[in-house]
Amino acid sequence: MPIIEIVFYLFSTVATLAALGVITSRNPVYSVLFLVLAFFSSACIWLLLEAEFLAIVLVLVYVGAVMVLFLFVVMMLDINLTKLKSGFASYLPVGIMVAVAMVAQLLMLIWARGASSQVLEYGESQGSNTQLLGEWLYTQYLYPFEIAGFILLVAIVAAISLTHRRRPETKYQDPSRQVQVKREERVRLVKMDAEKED
Amino acid sequence: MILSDLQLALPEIFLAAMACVVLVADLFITEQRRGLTHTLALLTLVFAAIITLRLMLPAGESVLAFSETFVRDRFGDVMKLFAYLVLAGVFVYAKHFLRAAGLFKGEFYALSLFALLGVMIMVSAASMLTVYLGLELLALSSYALVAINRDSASGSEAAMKYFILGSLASGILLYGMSLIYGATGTLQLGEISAALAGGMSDNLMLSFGLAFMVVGIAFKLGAVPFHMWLPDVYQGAPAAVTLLIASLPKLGYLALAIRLLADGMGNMHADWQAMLVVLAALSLILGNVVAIAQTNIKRMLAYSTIAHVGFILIGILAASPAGYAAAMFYTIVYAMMSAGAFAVMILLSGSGVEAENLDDFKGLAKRSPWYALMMLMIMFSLAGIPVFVGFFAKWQVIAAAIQAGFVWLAVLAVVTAVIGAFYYLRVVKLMYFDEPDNTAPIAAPIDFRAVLTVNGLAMLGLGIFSGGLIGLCVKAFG
Amino acid sequence: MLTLAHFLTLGAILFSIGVAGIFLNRKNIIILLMSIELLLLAVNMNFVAFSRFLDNMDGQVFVFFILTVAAAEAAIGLAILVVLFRNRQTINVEDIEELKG
Amino acid sequence: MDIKTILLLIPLLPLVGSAIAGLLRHQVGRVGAHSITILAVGASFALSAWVAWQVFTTDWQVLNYTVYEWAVLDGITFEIGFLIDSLTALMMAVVTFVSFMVHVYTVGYMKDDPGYQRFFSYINLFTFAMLMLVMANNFLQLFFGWEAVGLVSYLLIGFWFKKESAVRANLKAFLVNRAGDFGLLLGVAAVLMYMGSLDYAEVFAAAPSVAGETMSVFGGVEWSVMTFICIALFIGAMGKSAQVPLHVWLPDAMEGPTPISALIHAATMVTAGIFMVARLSPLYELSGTALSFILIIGAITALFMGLVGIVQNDIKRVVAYSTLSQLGYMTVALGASAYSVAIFHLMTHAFFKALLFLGAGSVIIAMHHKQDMREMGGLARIMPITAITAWVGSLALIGFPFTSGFFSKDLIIESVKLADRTGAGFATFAVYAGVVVTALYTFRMLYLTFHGESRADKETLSHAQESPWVVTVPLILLAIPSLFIGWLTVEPLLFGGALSDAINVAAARDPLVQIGEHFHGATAFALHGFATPVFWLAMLGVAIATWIYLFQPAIAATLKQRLHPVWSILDLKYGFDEFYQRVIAGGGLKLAGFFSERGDRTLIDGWIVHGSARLVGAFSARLRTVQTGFLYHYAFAMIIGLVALVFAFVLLKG
Amino acid sequence: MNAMNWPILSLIVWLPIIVGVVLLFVSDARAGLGKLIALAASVVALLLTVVAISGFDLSTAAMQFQEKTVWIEAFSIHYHLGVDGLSLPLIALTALITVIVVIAGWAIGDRVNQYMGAFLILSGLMSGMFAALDAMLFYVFFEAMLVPMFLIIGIWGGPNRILATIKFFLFTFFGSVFMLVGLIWLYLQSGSFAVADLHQLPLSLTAQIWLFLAFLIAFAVKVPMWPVHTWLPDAHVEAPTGGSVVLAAVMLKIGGYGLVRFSLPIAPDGAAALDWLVIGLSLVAIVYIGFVALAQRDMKKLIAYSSISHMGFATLGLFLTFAIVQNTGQTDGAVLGISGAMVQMISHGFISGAMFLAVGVLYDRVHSREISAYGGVANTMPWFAMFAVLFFMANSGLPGTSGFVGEFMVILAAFKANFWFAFFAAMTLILGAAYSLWLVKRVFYGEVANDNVASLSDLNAREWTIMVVLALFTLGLGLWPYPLIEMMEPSVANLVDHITTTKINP
Repeated sequence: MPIIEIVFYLFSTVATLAALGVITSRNPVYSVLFLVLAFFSSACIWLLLEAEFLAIVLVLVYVGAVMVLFLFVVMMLDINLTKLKSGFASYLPVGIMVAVAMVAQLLMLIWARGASSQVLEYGESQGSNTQLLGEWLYTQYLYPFEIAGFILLVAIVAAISLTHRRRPETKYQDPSRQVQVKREERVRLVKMDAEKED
Repeated sequence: MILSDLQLALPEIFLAAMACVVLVADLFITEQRRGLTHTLALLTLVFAAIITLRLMLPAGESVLAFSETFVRDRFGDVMKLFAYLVLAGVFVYAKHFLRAAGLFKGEFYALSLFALLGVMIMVSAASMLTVYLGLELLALSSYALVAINRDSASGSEAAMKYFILGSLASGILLYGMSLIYGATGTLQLGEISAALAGGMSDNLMLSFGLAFMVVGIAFKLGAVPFHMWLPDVYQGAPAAVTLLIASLPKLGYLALAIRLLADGMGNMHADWQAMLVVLAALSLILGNVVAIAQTNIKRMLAYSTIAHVGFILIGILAASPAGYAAAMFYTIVYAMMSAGAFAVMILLSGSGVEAENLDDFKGLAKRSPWYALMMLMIMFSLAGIPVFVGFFAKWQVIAAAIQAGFVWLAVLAVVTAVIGAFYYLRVVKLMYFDEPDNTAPIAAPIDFRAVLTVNGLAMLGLGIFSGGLIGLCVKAFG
Repeated sequence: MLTLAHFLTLGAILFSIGVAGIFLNRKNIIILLMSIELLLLAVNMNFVAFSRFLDNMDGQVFVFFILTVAAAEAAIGLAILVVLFRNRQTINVEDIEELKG
Repeated sequence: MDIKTILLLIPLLPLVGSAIAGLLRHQVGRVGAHSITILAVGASFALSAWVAWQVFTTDWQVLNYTVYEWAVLDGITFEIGFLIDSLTALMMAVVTFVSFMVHVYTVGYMKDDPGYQRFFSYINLFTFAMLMLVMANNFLQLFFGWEAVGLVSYLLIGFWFKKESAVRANLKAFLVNRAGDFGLLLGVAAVLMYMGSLDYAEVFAAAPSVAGETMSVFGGVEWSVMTFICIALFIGAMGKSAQVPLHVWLPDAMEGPTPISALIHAATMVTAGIFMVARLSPLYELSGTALSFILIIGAITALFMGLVGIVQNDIKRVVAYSTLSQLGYMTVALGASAYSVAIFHLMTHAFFKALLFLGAGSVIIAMHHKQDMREMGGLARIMPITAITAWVGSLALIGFPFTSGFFSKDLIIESVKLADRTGAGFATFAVYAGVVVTALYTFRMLYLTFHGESRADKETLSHAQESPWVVTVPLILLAIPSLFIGWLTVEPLLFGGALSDAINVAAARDPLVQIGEHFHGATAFALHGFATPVFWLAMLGVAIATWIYLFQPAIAATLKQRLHPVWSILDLKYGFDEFYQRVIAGGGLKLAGFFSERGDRTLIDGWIVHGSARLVGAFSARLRTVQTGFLYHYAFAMIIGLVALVFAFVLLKG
Repeated sequence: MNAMNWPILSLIVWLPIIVGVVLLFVSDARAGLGKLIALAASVVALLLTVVAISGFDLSTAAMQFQEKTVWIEAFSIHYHLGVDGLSLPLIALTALITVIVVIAGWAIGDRVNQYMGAFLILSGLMSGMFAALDAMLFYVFFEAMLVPMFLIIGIWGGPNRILATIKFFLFTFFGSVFMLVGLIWLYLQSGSFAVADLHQLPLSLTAQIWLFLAFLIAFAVKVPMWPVHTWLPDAHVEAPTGGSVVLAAVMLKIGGYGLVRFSLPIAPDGAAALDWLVIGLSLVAIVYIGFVALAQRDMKKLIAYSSISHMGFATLGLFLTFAIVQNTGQTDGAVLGISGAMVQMISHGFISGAMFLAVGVLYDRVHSREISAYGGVANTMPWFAMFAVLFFMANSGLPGTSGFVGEFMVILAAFKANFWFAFFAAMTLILGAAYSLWLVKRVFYGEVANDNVASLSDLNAREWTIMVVLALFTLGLGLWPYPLIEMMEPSVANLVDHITTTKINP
């Protein structure tokens, strides 16, 4: 069994188990960590598929940013675990059946049709994946790229406007007041007579 | 070349820019002068409308841009114009409420404008990618808007449900897209349909992708059994936001359906027709039946939305220009009707407290005959009674269904419409036949009254002179 | 040897787990948010695989955008979560059922 | 003034009079009302008399013309038109004369009734309706007049609408008549279908060609069209002319202002049926079956209604039942296709029955509206004129030779004997027996009222006196024709063929022809009358009456004991009323209640209509519980939906 | 072939509607003014119909006074009005009844202007419905009139008005949606909504049967035919007097008119195949409902049921044609039946309207509709009693009143079709008389029943006018139906020719 396959099976198993861990573990912190693991191993699998840039981005963005955000929130909300009812929905068997049914359907789809005939082999690499992606992004996909920007903007605006609370003790600046500030408020002319020495 | 592209996308660009302007400008506006933000937002819409009108393409012509991720056609332009119109109305209606509820903030306007942008992007998307991005832009803004009242428990609950299920739905949609991409090797809708025309429409992977995509679309529209978020969100969100998400996004989601199913998968219409028939039938039945049991006006209207979605789906599944036109007409009209209905609800909700219960409509005819009359017309229009415009929407859809050979579906539709008429009548009954509980006078700013009046009379006017709008929609599809 | 099917299978499994996570889960909502991330991951897996086997860049581009959106989604989701917690002092899925009927 | 105008005036004058007296009652006042109406009916009497004179004396061409077209469609012309021949002329004269008498008499009788003007309006209207009926030249107008007299009789019987009994009686009368009209209408419909017209002349012309045809009503059963038409039409006649079993309304009709409405019914309205059959003789001649039917019905009525008359104590009810029995005689005559005899008896009967009614009325006035003969007796001394006229009337009624009644009744019996058709035997027996019965109840009435010891209480008796002239004069005026009209008219009318232009029976079947062979003038006929069994039978009746009620009043009581079962049957009038009241009316109402409650309210409205509404409501309440509010349920629903879609539309398909 | 060069029909339709809409916004303060405007408008509309009748060409069956302009060109829907001998009398009836209702509503206290407005709008819509020659236009008017009626019953109605009015609305709405589907299907077949085109459109038998059923549901509910009649008694009982009058006098006719204008000519073969159904239901209505009426204790309910029973004659007459052809092999009598049905509808308009007004007269004084609450009314209201007796006699089909004409013709025609049809139809002679006159007996005759009755005052001038007008029409039509029948005859004859020739495409 060539090394590639070993790698694939290894990481995919890890990814799957990690994913299961995410949804089963009681402690959200563990879940987050499992998720990180899942992402990480997927990233590795992407490397097999020669999507280096995306693999890196996945690690950087998720493991580096998103997951941290998750952890942060989990900590911030300090949910005491005892309060959490453990276990799954009462219709667990049914639920699992449905889930299994879905997997079954998907696997049928995948293995029934030509997908299994397309073998993964490596030719000589056609330039840098990163560069290629970059070129596409800024030519073909200029328009979507801009939209993505706005999506992020919306995310920012939303996140701030939802969570940002004005606590009395915290100091903050009020741009509207800054703009409308008057001279008197800025400069105070203090008059004092010169000292005289004696 | 790229310049002409920019020019084609001018409305979107302008709107995006102005959204940012509003966002920033709002920082420099004090509470007292918040009105400026409002005005600015309205002006934005007005100018966007002017630009769109100026750049309007002749009917039947469609132009691709940005390396075929963007398309401009008559359908898109008309939809955009009505999107501006609806949003403008929403702004006017909402202002009253926002002030009262202390939500009169710039974010509302900014986010609404971004939502509009999302709608516009979907409306003129030529690639699954742009469709997806537009969808997310709209969705994310909506999530945020639903939760905009940070101190409302139900608001945040609604937002959470909306968010989770919405993301699940877009996940499913994406999975479908991935399969279709895998099968056709392209994201561009035109190329997809070309590929399908190339006789690979038997491909199982396509069918799978299609099924997943249909589920995504059905969720966004709120079709049974993917509707469950809808009543909770309508009820939980602040009235102004409910007003928004009940009207504007429908236009976008119709475009979503048209672009993906008609433009992209048109050659597989046999497949998605079959799926939509089931969804439509279920929506018609459940929506109309469950609405009867509601006592909360928001929930009632939510279920009525589900029922109307059933009608829209019928229009789409006819898979004919006439059908699409019918669906388009229906959606536009529906957006107006539901905006008007929620407006009256806002009108009744005094300072802060929302008039959520049907009983708040008691004796409205005595308290203020005029608004009662407007509401009456809106209700009868929703019920689909001639000469109100809602009727013409319904019958076009029915005609499309019959033409497509779904007579039984048409019959089901009209019968459920009769069931549905009951709860609209109940509102009229409350307004006209019952005595008011509280006789507090109903006050509303002049602009609100003006728009509501126009909105109400439009139900009648568009009905009596429905030829124009119908013609517009029919032309939009060649 | 590895085929496209292997990768799709992995995607499918991840997707299903994500979905199951959403409708089987009765614990706190954060898990739901994570399940959504799993969904998107699965989708990405598909796109990457397809793009590799079709030798076509569009898939990877799409993935790039999905990642962006996912990040934004996460942000908003968590923001809503925070608001919810402030109002309800709980993020237990079972306690969030005021709106119904 | 040309003839058509005159003919138009005859019915219209009473109509106008009625309208004035009714609508302008306050303006014209009591005097105005009665003078106008009497003038109107008097004028129309004069004119009809003149017309009759013309018809019977000059060689009159039958006048048959359209007044106006009522409607024209589908190739049929519905019209209002007049057919003036001897029959019509005779009827017009009789009708207008009798109502004229009634008008005069009413002035006295209704003197102090608040509804004075209204009453005159009614009787005037009645005259109009009756005239339209007899002058009709088509079935539409016949039906119109038919129902119109029904309406007026309804109004007259219910004239004292305060009296519960009165308003019950008028409802009953109208409904029973409607039952008859039901048949009449079907008959008319059949006529139109098979003869393509409603005009008498055209129908008579077309009739022979239809005679053979049959219609299948109960699937297989084939009926002769003619028989069906004739019987259906006759059912109408049974209603109007109070033939068993549709006779029940007539005695109750006495609830109206006693003698007047009673008289109107007795002398005119009830004869409508007889008139109609005579008028349609060309049709009836084509259906022996129908004639037998008529014969039997008539015989039953003649005999059994007379029997009931014997046990009545209310003076005017006695007269009423005698009317029924006499109508039976007329019907029998019709059944024996001696139509003109029927008409003849109709005429004579009109006079002497009118006389009897008015006499009864006069008595009732004297007794202060007491009508029970057991509280009368010996009135002859107090009111001689009334008594004498009553005797005249009674003799005519029992058919004492030379009186008008004798001629008509004798000829009826003769013709029945000659009739050879099913039921003739029974009819013959009935009419003979009827003679005895008639004599019996008539003289019983005479004796109980005018002779023997007075059983009235002193107080009443002290005020009792002869009636005023407005009452007695009509009595006298009617007494004269009651005596002589028969003797005068029998020859020309029956054997002179005066009615031949209206009634033509094949000589072979016409009893009159055979009777005519040995008829040598009225006088001879009357003299021969003393030798006939009829006369002796009558005398037998008289003897019994005299014996029991004049000499041995005690016997009456003992007989009552002895024959109690018979007596009670008669007293119950054979239980017709009971039957109709209990079964028809009661049953109908029960059925109505059942339909209304169970059928409409419970089944259709309750279960189907509201039931479906409730169903939807329940369904809705059930369905909304699906919306649990739990996120994972929502998600689960979505996924199930997804899986189902994929399964149904992808895997099953591909 | 427009005899006049000005849009007289549009005027008849829109004048009341526009005035009515204006009236909706006149405040109660100006009640007097509002009433006068309403009266003026209704009278003008009536005069316009008179003008139309005077200009009507009796010789032809063709549509007259036609007006046609494009309405929705995308679906070739036209604003197309026109009248023939079948619709013009009904329009005239509508106009007349409107005037009467306006006068009758004079004393309404609460929101009188809106009341008048609603009625004017209603009448305009109904006229439009009768005049519409475009199926879509017809349907729009047909449905739109539910709205004002819904409000009239709901706002000015009796204690249980809400149930009644919602029942009324949903019932009718339910019926009509099937027609909508049918019409659209037809449009997709023929590419036109013009009634004339639909008449000519050849159709397979199955198609015709389905269409016929779809239309039948719609019109049967309106007529109403047994067993979809139960909305009517409730609606009548709860509606204000004016509402009952319009409902009985005009609205019920819409069903009959629809059958004549749509069901028969569009699906003649379907009608021929299913005439047994309609005839059966009609006979059930005549007999069964006649009995039901007999059991009513509420005057309005009784009249309502009698209306159903009488409309049974209309539906019966309309569908005799096929049976006649089957039975006699020729069409003689078909015209008689259909004309009879039409006359019956017009006459029932007068009579039922009059009877409801009579009940209204009593209700205004005593505020009870229970028969048992009355007795001996004739003592205190002699003139009123006179009219009442006249109208109830007319209701029981007395010759000389309009009530007789239609029933007579229909029975004559029915006999040609089948003896038993005529037999059961003729039962109305007895049943009709029974329930009408029994009511009269219980309400008007006998001793004065109670103080209410004792304190009754006879008709006032306003009521006199109404009663006299209706009485004149009732008698006039009864004594001389000639003009009306002459007006209808060509159209009816044409209709008979049309429906007796098959439309099944070869």
